Amino acid sequence: MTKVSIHVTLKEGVLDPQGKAIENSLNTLGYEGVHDVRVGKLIEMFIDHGDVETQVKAMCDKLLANPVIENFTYEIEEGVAQ
Amino acid sequence: MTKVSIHVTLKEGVLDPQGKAIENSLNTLGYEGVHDVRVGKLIEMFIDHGDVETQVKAMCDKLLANPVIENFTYEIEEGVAQ
Amino acid sequence: MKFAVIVFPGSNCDRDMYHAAKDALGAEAELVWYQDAKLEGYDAILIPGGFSYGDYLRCGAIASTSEIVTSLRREAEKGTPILGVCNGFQILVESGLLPGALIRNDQLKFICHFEDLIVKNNETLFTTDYDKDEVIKIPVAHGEGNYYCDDTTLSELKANNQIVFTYKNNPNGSVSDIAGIVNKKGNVLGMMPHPERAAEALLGSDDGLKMFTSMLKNWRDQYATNA
Amino acid sequence: MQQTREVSPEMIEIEKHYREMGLTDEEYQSIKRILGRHPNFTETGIFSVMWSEHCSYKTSKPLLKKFPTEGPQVIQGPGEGAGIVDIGDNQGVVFKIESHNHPSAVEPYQGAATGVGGIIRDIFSMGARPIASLNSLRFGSLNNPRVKYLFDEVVHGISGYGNCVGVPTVGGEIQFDDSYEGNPLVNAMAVGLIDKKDIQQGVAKGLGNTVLYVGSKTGRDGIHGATFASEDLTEDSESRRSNVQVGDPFMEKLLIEACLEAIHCDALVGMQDMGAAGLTSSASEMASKAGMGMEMNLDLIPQREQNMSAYEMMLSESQERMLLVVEKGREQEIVDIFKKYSLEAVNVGHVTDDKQFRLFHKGEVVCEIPVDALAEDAPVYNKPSKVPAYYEEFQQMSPYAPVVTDHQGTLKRLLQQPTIASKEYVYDQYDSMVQANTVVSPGSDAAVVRIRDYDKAIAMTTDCNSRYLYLDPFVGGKIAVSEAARNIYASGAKPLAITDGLNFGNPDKPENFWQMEQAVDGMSVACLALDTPVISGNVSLYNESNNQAIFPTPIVGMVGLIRSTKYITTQHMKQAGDVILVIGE
Ligand SMILES: Nc1ncnc2c1ncn2[C@@H]1O[C@H](COP(=O)(O)OP(=O)(O)O)[C@@H](O)[C@H]1O
Repeated sequence: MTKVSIHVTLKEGVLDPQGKAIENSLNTLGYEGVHDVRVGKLIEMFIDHGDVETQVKAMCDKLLANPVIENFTYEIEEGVAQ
Repeated sequence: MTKVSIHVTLKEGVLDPQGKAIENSLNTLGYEGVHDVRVGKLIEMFIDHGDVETQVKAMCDKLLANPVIENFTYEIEEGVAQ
Repeated sequence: MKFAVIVFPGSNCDRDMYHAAKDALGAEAELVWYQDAKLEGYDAILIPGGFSYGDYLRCGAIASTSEIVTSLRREAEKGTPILGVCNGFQILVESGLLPGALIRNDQLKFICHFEDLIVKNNETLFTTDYDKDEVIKIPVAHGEGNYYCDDTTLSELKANNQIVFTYKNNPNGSVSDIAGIVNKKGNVLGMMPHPERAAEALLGSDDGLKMFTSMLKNWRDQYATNA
Repeated sequence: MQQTREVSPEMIEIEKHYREMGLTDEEYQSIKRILGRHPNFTETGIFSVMWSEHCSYKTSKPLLKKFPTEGPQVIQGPGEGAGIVDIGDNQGVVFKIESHNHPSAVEPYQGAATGVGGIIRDIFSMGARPIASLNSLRFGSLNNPRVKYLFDEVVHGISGYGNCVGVPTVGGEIQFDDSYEGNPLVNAMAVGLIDKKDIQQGVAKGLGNTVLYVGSKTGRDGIHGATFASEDLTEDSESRRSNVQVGDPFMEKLLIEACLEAIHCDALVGMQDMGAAGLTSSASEMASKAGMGMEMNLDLIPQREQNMSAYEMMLSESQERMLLVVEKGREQEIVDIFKKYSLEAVNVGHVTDDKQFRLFHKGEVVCEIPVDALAEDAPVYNKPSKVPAYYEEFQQMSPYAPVVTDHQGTLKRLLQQPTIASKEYVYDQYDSMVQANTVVSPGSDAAVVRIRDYDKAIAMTTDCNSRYLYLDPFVGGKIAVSEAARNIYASGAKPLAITDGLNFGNPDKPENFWQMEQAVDGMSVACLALDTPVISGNVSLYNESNNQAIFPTPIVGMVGLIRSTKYITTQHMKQAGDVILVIGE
């Protein structure tokens, strides 16, 4: 079984209101050195068969990331027990 | 400058309706080998000063993760240019 | 005139759309379940608001991968008028039928109240019954209605007069106060505010009804020309 | 995987493990008498939840009997999932309120969200389309950061769930007071519309009929709290997992549509949602109500986690699940309806005529209990009551009349009180207009929703000023009902009936029980006077933190009928120069 972790992040230039809000809260809580907070998604899954990399790329293109606003990267770990 | 990437994931046993909906959709799109999809958050930030690890742990405990239903892990990369 | 209202799993303004077309306008309307995938034979297609697939992943993303969107594309090319409201707008941008994206409201909250919209383009199939720059009262109800597009797209939208509605007081952070846009061809309109909730004075405003009357009138005109 | 360690039947008695499940020594002994043997682990758990206050109303039953529950307008009084009143034209409105206090104190977003989901299921399981929801919230002081977090997340939870399922949230109320600091209150009310002919009952009638399970899979959600003997493999696994119930409003929306389609298929015999005590209460209540028994094979229950025990499945509070009883041989008709919505309807058992509640798991009988013992034979307690010292003290005081010199300043200060200030911040986050029937949205006295295709509308409100109830629960109870009625009248409606959410402290303290008695008496007097019988309600006791009870908070949810939409009235000033009249003393 193969475990896949996909990181979906907002493109540079796209406003990230959630990241901004978290940054403000952290600054208020006293973490003043924190900046450029960005929030993305981490999508984890298991894939049983087939060419994993090809599938992952296609899934990201078709559904998991929106190319207008998002980028994606992924990590594949072969032979992971669930 | 230090770059920090925080992964916030749902604890085991907690229902992940979003993961389930994505899984169904991927299966329908023909990716039948995909299962156990779970969705978490990826929070990226830069920290300028102080003991980064101590700060990151405290921020996660206080704000970034909800200890009742979420776990967190983090990666710290020193000296990253933004 | 016969309207189709597409119903996705999780759509929740489908009946509201249906009643606006049928009761408030007095036209024919049918609810079309997304698996029934056939969209031929309708004079206009309405994609209602709601939370298709729970708005999971991204609003409208999962719905935009369904079979019926293929038929929708075909109808869009044919020139059939297509109106997507709220989640319907999100589905249209996710499927690429309209440019840009809809992201979280800048204040990170769901908002529900009446807003003043300005009719920027009253020459579309959907807006001829309005005056140019007319201010109309239509409710919004969304958590992710913050319209985003890059600068190139924005200049194109402006150059082609594709911005149909703007907010008088931008409630969600949308670029250039955009509340609704139309495709280049002019037959696919997406907007966040809900005209179907403003189709009867009893509910606080009937300013939305003119969108439906415009569609009807333009259909009749076209019918007369073709006949 | 975490699994529940199961103690042998004898050890449950010897080591008194039943106590940790919430059963008293006497209750345990009567269970032994009913069964004529030691109950096993699963059976003890099943009794403990069915005989809990939440399911059996064992302490509040004697009080609830005092409420007036009848009237020509009442179609369905207390007892079913929700009550129903007549609004003419062969239509009824269905409504009920439900508390989700403790889950919301632990995980406010999910606690509030699942509270909304639960009460909406009560409505559509009666066969009604949910047309509105309201809520009633109590928090400590907003100056406390934890309280602020609870408040924000509860509101997000209500909007996150309610907006997604497409039921407009049209009203509610919020009060801030220190007495709720450690124990916030989250009560949700839902209102549905039904054609009388479509009214469903949660009954398992007909020998041999099939029991179908529909909706989300069963996980270990919500059991941990009740479980004493859960043995975790390691500390690490404990911190890695959670038993909090998470709501899936998308699933709920599909269930609403599928269930409302299924009621038009006459193969459907009965339907009930799995609320508190999930499978246990829905299955046993449906069988008991029909005078029948039920057998289920737990191996067939759709499970989300591995190695679930019978005990865990029966006590799970996983959300968005329904139990249906269907005519034998016609299962496919119902299965097909659910399939359209990508929902699985699974055959998990059948109706028997031996009045036993019998469960199989891995080839063994894991439970065999006379079904009436669960649903009807729960003990009833008449708790002692005592007038609290504070009350007697207050009664000695002479009335205080404030002297106001700076009227404008006083008014400003009053309006700054969070309890009195505008709640727009809250209700702007709720979709109050979906379904396109909302005539009066939040911000006026009562919310008004028109009934499509008829020239009529219904008005609804939730009210309770718990400070009055603390000072004098009898008078305060009358005031709560009267305030609700005034809000209804002021909207142009005639009040029809109420649902009540009784939130109190620990009833084992005689002073708290006295508050309950008095409040119920006061409310009953007002209900009789205003002809608004109680048609449904909910009881939430043990609302305490640091041994300090909340103010007595019996929330009144009232619904009224507006005979024509032209009578709809709002509270806002209409135009300059209009005359202002004050009516009353
Ligand atoms: N939790 C809430 N959810 C929705 N609406 C609310 C909530 N709290 C207050 N409201 C709305 O705000 C308005 C004013 O509420 P409230 O301050 O309780 O007024 P009143 O004292 O007149 O009942 C009402 O329309 C009420 O429905």
